[in-house]
Amino acid sequence: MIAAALTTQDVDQIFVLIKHALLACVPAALQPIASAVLSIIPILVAFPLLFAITTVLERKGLGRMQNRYGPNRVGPAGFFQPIADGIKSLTKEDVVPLSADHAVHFLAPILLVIAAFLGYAVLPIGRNMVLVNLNAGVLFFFAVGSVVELSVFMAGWSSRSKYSLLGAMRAIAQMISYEVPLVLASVVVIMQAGSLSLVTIVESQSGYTGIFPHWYLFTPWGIAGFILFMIAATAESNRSPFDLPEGESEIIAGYFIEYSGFKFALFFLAEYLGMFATSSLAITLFLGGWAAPLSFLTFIPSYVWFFLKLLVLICFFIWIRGTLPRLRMDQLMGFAWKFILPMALLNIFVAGLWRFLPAGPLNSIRWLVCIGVLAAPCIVLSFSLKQKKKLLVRTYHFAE
Amino acid sequence: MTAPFLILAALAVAGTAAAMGLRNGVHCVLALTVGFAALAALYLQLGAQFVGFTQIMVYVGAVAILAVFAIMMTHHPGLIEAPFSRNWLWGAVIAAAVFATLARAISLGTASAPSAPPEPSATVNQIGDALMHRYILPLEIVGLLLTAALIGAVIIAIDPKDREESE
Amino acid sequence: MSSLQSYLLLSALLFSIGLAGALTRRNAILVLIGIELMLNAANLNFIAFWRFGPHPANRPDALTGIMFAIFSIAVAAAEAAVGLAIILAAYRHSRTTDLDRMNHLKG
Amino acid sequence: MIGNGILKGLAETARNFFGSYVSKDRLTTVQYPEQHIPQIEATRDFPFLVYDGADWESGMRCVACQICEKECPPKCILITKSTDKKPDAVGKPQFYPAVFDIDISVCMSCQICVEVCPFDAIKMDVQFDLPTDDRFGGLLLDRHKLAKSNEYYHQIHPTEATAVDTALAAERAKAAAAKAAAATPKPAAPAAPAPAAPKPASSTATPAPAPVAPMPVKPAEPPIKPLASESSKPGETK
Repeated sequence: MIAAALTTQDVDQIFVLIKHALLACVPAALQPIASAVLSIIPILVAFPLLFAITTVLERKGLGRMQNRYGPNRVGPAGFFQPIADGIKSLTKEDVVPLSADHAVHFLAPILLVIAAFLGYAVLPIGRNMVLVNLNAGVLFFFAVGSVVELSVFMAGWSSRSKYSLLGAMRAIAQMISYEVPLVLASVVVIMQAGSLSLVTIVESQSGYTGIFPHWYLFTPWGIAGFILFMIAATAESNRSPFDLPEGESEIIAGYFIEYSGFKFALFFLAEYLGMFATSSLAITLFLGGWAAPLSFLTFIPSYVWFFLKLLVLICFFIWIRGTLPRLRMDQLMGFAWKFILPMALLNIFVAGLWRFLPAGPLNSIRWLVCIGVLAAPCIVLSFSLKQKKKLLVRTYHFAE
Repeated sequence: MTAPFLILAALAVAGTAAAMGLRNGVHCVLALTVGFAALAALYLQLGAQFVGFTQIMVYVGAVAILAVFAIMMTHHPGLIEAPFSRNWLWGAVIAAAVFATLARAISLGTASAPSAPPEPSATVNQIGDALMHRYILPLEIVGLLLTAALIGAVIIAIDPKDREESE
Repeated sequence: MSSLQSYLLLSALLFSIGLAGALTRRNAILVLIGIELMLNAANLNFIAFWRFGPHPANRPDALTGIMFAIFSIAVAAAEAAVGLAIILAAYRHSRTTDLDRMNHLKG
Repeated sequence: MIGNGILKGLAETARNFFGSYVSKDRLTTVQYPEQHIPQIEATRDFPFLVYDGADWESGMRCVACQICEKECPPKCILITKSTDKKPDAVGKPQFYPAVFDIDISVCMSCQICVEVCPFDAIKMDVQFDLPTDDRFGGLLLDRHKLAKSNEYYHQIHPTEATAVDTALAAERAKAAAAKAAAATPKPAAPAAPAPAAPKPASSTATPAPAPVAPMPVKPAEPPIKPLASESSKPGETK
């Protein structure tokens, strides 16, 4: 009976309603604190849970791509593997190198995880489901992201190990290089929406023409910005093919090599949380946030759409990881500064052009102009950056 | 004088004092980031969101990292340096005198200030509008300055040997 | 003590700490950091005055305090970059960042 | 076209991913504890001692000559020569190993012991999953654990075992013929059939009455030397 009485709107807002109902039971003096706790706990539960699911999905998916089964021993089809991993990392000995800088070594993973969680404060997970609707939400997100670099440095430096220091150097160089295009790629959306608040950005994309939504992805600058953003996000979250900071074949695990047990697990958690956060930001900026992809699908709750989109992006990350080999350091830097950065700047120009070109009957011309302005330099750049060095046939003098 | 202000002020003072007092250069910078973060929180406390987040982004994300890299690149493992200058006492005396003067000036000069006027609004939209209209010239000049500083820093910091090789 | 005064006092304290560091430290990088700290103390002044100072609504210069802080942060960033580059170049020349030992110009 | 290679790679991995649910050929993993890859005949990992007949102690071919112990590069073999003699497969009194230990945590599976053994007494096994929770004693195999029957050898390395048996039988027949020619005519016990496992056993089991230890040249020397070379191993100090 109760289920029948619930309208789709109630289902959409069910978490908000539950929170309000719970808040009503708390004395008024404690309500601000209770409200904060009630908002934070779902994030602290949902995203680590997603991390657990992602690890098993990733390992199984990568396995299938490489013609093998993934983990398939623990539980049905191996889906309890993250529980086993969690128990293992919790019960493992916590080894701290003798020469390590103990205080910094201890603080680094904690700071990293805190920074990774802070980013979720401004992400709207569903309709009316955002922790704080900050006026400068996007700026907050990137400001918190820059703390990650510092904690990576702390981890790498305090371990007093050459591998961790090299890994930290690589990670910081890469993160700083790709933070610039990441911000520039999101600037186009800020220009169009006229706000730094992520809630406003989602609302500005929530309309529909016919059955199709008004996502920023469906504009020439939007699609270019999305691609640039995703490339930069892959590098920012140290995912393959930009996983040089932890390149196993060269520096074993990078900046967190001297960590073990639970602290090591914290690094992994923070890395995946960072990936989810940047993916969520991409969803919010370009893919309409929690909005349904087609107008007749709006009866499905908004948070479901958000997590579905997030899962799709995660699967895409896994797919990319299973496909592409790791880049070299100079290729990585060259790609950031010589290709991604100019294209992101050009994209800002195109977004301005789109704004001032007339819509209406000349819409197709507007599309053509924008695509032309984007595509021509893209092709020129990519051909001019192509390595022209011919590889010689390698001969072996002593093998014969 | 509210509790958040006191906590943040204590953090800022402790962080910066540690940054100026510790022996290990990297520890100094890490302590400094604590001070900068506390300052950013103070800006937020004052209602200047944009400046607070910019502070974190620029100082914690960029300046601290730069300083740390510079310290590591100029570090001599064998060299044990005294952290403070020979005539450190003079410096401390001068700083204390400056603080005394400033504190006296503040206590005399701003006694009549209103204790809590209504909070002025500074949304990102307003700041953007102001930057694009009233402050457009300073904005352009700062842009030019930053570009010049970027190129200049690269040219100064590049190793002369590398420069010869690339030419 | 009013709120403005407490912020200004904090700012003066930070400025003095930065000054003490800049005057007493031997490592050039830490001296530069002390100068950054003094700039930050000045920023705190701007923001405090913007918040507590008298400002009638809708005046065009209502945002001057914020603007000054933003530009000051940008200038400080540029200063840090160039300053650290100069220190690196000096280090490459004299193999030290100890300011007491960079005394080749002394007669 | 730029990005063509990336698209091709993505298509390949996608085909692998979805194909793995359709065709079993794409999943090449062997689920190890339950499934095993069929071993090729030349598989080898750790040595074992061959014995003829049913009883491992009396049928052991090893005569404690200690060549393998000396040749072993990582020095993982420890042999203590017996003080008495026992009749071997053909009834000739021989020394036997009172102690024959192989530390397989040290063994590097080089097969040199097999190459140098003049009696075809030590051969390579195929048993590779030897996990144990006792890291000191568990990987130190004594002569009882090492002893495997000739039938087992036939099972794991059929071709090689047949060749060895033929050679052994020929040698024994020759020795018997020489003996017969030299001494009084006496029917040779092993008439050399090719697989030649059960017959020598029956002939060796009976003439057990110990030929009252003649105690040859150097009695007390052997146990000391190997101990000196192997005393650093934790497994053997106890």
